[in-house]
Amino acid sequence: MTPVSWGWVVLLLPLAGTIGIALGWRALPGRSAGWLGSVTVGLSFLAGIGMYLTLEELPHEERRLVGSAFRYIGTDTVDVDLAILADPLSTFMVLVVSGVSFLIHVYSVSYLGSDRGYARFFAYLNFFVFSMLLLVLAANFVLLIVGWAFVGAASYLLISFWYRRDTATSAGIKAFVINVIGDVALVVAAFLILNELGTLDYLGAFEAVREVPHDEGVLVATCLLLLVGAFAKSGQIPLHTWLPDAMEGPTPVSALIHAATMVTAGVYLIARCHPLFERAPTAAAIGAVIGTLTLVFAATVALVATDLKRIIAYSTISQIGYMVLGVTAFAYSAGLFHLMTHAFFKALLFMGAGSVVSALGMTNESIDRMGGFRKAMPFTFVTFTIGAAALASFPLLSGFFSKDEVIAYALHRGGIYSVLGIVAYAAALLTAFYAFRMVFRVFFGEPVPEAQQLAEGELAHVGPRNPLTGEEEDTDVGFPGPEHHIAEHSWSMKAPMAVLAVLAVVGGVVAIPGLTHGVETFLEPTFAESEFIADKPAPADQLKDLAIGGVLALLGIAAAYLVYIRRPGLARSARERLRPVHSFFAHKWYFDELYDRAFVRPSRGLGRFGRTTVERVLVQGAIVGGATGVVRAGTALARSIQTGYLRAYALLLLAGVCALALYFLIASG
Amino acid sequence: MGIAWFVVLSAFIFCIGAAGVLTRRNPLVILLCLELMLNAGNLALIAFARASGNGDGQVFALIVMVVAACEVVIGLGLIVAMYRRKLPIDADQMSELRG
Amino acid sequence: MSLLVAAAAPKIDLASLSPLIALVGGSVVVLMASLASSALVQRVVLPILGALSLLAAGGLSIAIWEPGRVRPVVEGALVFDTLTLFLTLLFAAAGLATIALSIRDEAIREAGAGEYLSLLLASIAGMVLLAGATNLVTFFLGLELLSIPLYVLCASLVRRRESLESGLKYLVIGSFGSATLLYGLALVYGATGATGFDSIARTVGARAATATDPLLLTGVAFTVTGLAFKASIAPFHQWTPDVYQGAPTPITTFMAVATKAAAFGVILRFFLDALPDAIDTWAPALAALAIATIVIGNVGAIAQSSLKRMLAWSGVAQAGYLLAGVVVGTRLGLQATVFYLAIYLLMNVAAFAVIVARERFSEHGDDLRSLEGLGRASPWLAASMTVAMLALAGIPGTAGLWGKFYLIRATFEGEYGVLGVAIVVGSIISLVYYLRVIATMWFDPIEIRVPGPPGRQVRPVGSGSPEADARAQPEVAGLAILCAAATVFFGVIPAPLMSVAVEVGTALGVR
Amino acid sequence: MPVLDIPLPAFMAIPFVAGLIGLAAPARAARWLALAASAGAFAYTIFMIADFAPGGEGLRYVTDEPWIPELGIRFSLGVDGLSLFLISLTALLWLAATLAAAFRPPDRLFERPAAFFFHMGLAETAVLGAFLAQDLALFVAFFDLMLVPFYFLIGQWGGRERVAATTKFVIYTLVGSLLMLAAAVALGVLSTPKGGELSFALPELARRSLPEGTQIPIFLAFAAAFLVKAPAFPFHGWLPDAYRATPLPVLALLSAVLSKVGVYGFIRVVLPILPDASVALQELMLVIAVFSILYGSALAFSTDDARLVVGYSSIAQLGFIVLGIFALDPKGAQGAVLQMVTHGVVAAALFLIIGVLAVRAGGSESLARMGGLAMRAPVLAALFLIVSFATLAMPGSPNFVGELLILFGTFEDKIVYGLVASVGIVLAAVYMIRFFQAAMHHRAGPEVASREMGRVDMAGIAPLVAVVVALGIYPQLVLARTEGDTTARLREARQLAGGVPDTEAQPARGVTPGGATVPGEAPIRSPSRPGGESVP
Repeated sequence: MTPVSWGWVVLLLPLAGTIGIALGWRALPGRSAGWLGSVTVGLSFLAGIGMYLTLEELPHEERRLVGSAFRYIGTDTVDVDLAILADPLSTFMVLVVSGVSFLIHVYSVSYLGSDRGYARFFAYLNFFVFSMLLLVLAANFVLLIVGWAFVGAASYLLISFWYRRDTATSAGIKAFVINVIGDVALVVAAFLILNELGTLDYLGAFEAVREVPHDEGVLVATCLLLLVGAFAKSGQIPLHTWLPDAMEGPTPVSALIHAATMVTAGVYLIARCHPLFERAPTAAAIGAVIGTLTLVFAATVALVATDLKRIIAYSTISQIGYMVLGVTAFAYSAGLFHLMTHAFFKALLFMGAGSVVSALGMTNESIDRMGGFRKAMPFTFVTFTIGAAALASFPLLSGFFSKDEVIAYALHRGGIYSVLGIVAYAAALLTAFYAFRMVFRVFFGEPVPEAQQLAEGELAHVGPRNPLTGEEEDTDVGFPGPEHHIAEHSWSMKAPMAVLAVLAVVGGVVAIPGLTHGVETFLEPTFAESEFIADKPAPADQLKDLAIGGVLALLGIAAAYLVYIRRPGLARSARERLRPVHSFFAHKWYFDELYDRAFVRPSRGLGRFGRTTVERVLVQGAIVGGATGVVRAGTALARSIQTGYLRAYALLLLAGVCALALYFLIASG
Repeated sequence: MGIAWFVVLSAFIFCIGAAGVLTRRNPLVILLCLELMLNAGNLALIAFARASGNGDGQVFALIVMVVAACEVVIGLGLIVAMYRRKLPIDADQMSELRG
Repeated sequence: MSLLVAAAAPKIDLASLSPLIALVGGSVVVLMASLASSALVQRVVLPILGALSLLAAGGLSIAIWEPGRVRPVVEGALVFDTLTLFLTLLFAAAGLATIALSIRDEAIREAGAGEYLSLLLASIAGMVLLAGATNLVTFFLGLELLSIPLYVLCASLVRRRESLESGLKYLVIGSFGSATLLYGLALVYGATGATGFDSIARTVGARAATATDPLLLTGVAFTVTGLAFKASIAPFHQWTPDVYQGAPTPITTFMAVATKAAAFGVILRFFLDALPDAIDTWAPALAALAIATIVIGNVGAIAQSSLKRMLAWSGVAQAGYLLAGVVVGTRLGLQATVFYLAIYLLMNVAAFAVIVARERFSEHGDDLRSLEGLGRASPWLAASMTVAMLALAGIPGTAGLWGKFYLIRATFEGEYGVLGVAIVVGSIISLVYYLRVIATMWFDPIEIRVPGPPGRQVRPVGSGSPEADARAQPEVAGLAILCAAATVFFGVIPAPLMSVAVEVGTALGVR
Repeated sequence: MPVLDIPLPAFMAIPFVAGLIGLAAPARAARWLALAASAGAFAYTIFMIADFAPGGEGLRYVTDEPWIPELGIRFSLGVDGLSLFLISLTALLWLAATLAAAFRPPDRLFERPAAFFFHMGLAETAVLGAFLAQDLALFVAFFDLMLVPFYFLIGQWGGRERVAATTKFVIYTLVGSLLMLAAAVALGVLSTPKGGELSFALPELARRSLPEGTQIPIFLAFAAAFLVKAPAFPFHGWLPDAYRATPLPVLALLSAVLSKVGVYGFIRVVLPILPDASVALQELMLVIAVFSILYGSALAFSTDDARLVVGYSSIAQLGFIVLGIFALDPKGAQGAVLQMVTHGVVAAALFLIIGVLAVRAGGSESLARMGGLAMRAPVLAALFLIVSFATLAMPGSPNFVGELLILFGTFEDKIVYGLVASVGIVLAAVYMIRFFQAAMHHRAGPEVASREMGRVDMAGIAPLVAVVVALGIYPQLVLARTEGDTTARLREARQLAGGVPDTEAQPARGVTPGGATVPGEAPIRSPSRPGGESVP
């Protein structure tokens, strides 16, 4: 089988899973829906490996194959096939996506075990995997947009999975709308590409773009639009506001969609379109700046946020900032490498968080209510800490290599990039700090009652509440019932976490500067014609940068230890002293408030204005009312002269005669 | 003497008749005034017949007289019917139908 | 001397005169027969006699139908060309319909069948005379012969005040109009020295001075008034609603369709035969009148609760449409006008037949409310009324559309497109009141904003229930359905009627 | 040659005749007759599609008889790529609506079922006639005729205020239509060359030329008729009342099909016959379109009445279609045609769904009183979800393909309008998701009793959803067949507008009826392409 045919298999398996679950949900007993979903995804991961192997057999320059099913849209100058592209990049993404998805499926099998919406959940989740694979396998921009929108839809459905929570539905609509903004940007970009390069197929467009001069206006605009799309999906400033709210969804969803896979689609897009960006370095630079801005911003917010899942969400935003910096610094392999390692440790972190939150009976996600779970949940503690360490780029863990490679490349590119690299270092310090802030606040310190009970072996039994509004949940729509699902009690949660933990530790070995170049060499065919493929920092510099990164990480961790273990009072006093800064961070830099004032209220107002004023005054008043008014007046007049008096009639008749006679005499001069 | 005088006279008669119809309320008088108007027409016809030298106008006038007579008869008949029904013999009272 | 000239016996073509003879003869015969006072004669024989004479007139006019050729019947006085004959057919049809509607009517009982019918026939004879008149004298004679019997017929419900009032009003205003007309004719005669249309035309055409002679123009103005009055064209329309409402409904029907046809017959002939060369003078004036009529008629009809009154107003509006066909002064306009006259007859007879059927037992009389729930009670009547209303509004599927289509086309080809637009705007306004009728019949009881007259006591013709009533007067229901069916038929297949209209178009010497 | 060849007049008359027979037949039989007739009509349209080779062009099944020679009107019907799918859309939706109406629980709808189905049949015949007509006078006649049955359907079987609503609806729309009548006559008369025969045949009219000064007023009259019917802002005054009063099965047709006849008229009549005016007034039409999009969307997400959400949203959707048409670009026009079909399907589906929702929400159609309906009705929720996504033009849905092409077409020359219009896509996402959530999600409304949809509702809605999905996977099914005739309609206008002549934009495409070579999807460079129209 060719890589392409493997690709079709990869694509269709999860779809089959979705349809199977959607149609057979009544028939599927117990947890079989979950297993069906997991198996299909697992198989598609294996197919992905098949894709990888068959691709490896081919000579370098032949490693980009297009497989087309049939013509999708063909009219006038538009000519788009339903086609997939099998090349190292897509294969890489396929492996990451399907692999992580499989693990999270397995995790969910028991994590949502008692949820009323069990089958629905897995139908959605499989649909998501299908969409994500479509996104990464698409061979042209239209299909990319389709996958792009599908993952948005899936994420919407999963965010508002517990749809009786108003918080969940509003989070869902927010995510959906911002994603649609991204879609629209992509549509416009697609048009510009069609107009400029004459085709919507990747390969054709990338061929054609070679003739376009550097920083040609339209091309820059195109790339900026692509960036808008990417940022909407990847939660970069200014389109990031939906991502923290997206934590309303069940924790596996946060792990899969809003950490490991979907949100990194933007990074994939930029990497995929690198020929365009290399032709429009200005756009790339703007992207890099925004990425860096985002990673700092998110880190600062994560410092002060108290909701466990939201802290992780902000760390995701921040980490994606690193990846964006990487790919816009034309360090594709570095960015994608970080994408991979991030997928491992971030999924892991969320799984752990899910376990902890579940232990609290879903009533609360605030780290203020947590503490001392170390003894009660040893496994969760260990895995979570590994994840945090990797996030903090603790030396020799996966995150350590990937993140610092990104920064190394940025510094190497020089110019503005070196500035950005230094900023990124600063943020790395914060990252290490907030990562371990989580660990210390959740697992150390005085055990909370739930933790004690758990240590004594039984679970707290609290009716589930909405952690935001605190209102009682009605569990019959589907909601983890009274019984809780924590890693310690269920192997199907343990196993994936273990696997991810291992990967988070050793994930880095595939690309140790100067030693291994796994990612780079594998991806090389995709980026072969890149101008920057050869231009990479010397291993020596890389090692130097690695050292700096490691030191910073250790400093951050030490600081967190100091603040939260040694001198617990310190945090509070610091907060007191820096009140304005703190509240600025705590309000997430007031983005939500700004958007509410700038867009949400105006559009509502517009609608109200239209419904009340315009409709009443113009449409019904002026147009309808005006006409009828005239007619009514005419009627009144005609009837008022109809007095019923003979003499009046005779008079009018006479008047008519005179008028006519007069007219005739005048008309004929 | 010129034809103009006849025409002017007929015009006067016509106007008198018209004025009568417009001002009087008694149907009988109104009928009289209508007769005046018709006869104004007759006068004009005969005058013009004289002027143009063919008899058509005179024939016309004769026919008109017959017609006028018929109209008056009908009118009187109606008035009698109204009288029988004790309806007011007043044009302005006959204004049930309006609007 | 001059008298002798006038007395010299003209050549008379009796064969062609036969329709007229049939009518006059019929009128006399009916009057004579009515001396026999047996119920059978009064109830059955007389109507049959009347119908026979009408059928005879119609049959004869078909027999002598001959496109293209203009046959002078009475030299210089009367011509029976296709226009006359076609209108004769319309009059006969209208007469038959009127008789059918009258058989069971109070009016015919009040007035006595003999008088009633012979007056009707006499009036029709007058119409034929008017339609065929090619001479000012015949013109005036026909007009009066048409009107005078109608004055009586309007008042034939002697017991009812409205009937008398309408009779008197019609008489007074009518005579006023005739007097004006007469004076106008006198002036025209004075200006041209001739009474024959052809010689008038020759004089006007020959001496350009005549075309602008104040005497002639004043005369024309007065004549127009007289004609406009008969055709109920604004601002000479005011008698129409009152008279239509007060007169017995069969007579209203007759006036609505026949009088209008006759008036337009003579209008066409007078303007296109006698004054073709003054067209630049009179056409704009008539155009203005047409627009005024369309507007006034339509706005007047809105918010009328009496159906007869509403149809009277709508009749005014329709007169405006028809006038548009005259204004353009082309053959096409002539064709369009006569075509519209024909379908106008169908539409109105259908509508009035339904009104007759209802007012005979509904305590609301001819008020709109008398139609409430008709769709449920007797769907056939309701359907006929619906078709009539839609046709009057010019909705596709009915002949009304093609009538308007034809007229609009004529206006655009005659460079009077503004009239075409006016017609359309008028139809838009007219929807308001036509649809109200339909809604009342089909859509379950809705409140009608306009308060109607107080309910009157009537003796149901049938057992009182609508179906029974419809059954009890089959000729009325049948007539309604027949006309509605014809309207729809010509709506789907208008070609036959149009080809006839085209033949009629050959009548006058228009370009 | 078609598989089975029914002359078009007969095909067109099927529903009407069935209705007539139904009037005579006993009340029970009426609905079965109506169902059979609409099913038959739909089946035949399937044959037509099957018979129409992709990339095909030109009229099929032509009927062309002299009808009213005195007025130069011919009874000429025909099907081409442009009308093909609109016809089958009509037939399909009438089938669905008849189904939905026929098995409704016995309420006031079934006081006079025979009459109801008679009017439905008459309406279908009129709409089909309008789509098939190849003679302007005939088109106008059918265009106005279709109002009559709807007048009765709303007035007799409608909800509150129905009489006022239906009167307003008919008068409002006839204001446009009758002006169009005058304009049509004027067009025929004025375009007749000296001594030439008066003719209303569309191809003939397209051949004859008019000075631009004359074209513009005529264009405005036509535009008025079509925009009122659509409706577009600010001509939608009739919409709120009419939508509230109309019985849902009828409303589905009113919103899904009648609106399309108007915009169809733009492509069929206005562009080819009045090219100069179309170019001269292009900007005006684009402005109206963009306003409709924004305004309709704004209203749609601020109203509480489920019907009006869909109603206002269709103002926006129709705005997109007008935008695509008056972009005067093949892509735009193609997108518009596709959008007509797809919006028709989803709008109808939405109204049928609203019916289902209302039954479960205690008869209320106010969003405030719905909510939580998804709970025990997963199938309903799924279908509703798919339809909502399609309505907001989610990529992967046929509506997306339509709007994509419309936007591409607009960007070509009028990028500003395109950009403003694309805001409408975002707004669409807002109001549709809001609608879906308000109905299906959140806590249950006061009288909400969530239960799965019944077999009949299923039979009405599921096929429509299936069509949406199928077209989403394979939109080319439509595009390949509409392309030839659509682009031909706007060729002249494009050349006037200075656009590239289509001959250059289009590789020449030979048409072989057998479809031996399928030009619609000519093979393009790619290794693994199964030929023909196979869908995996």
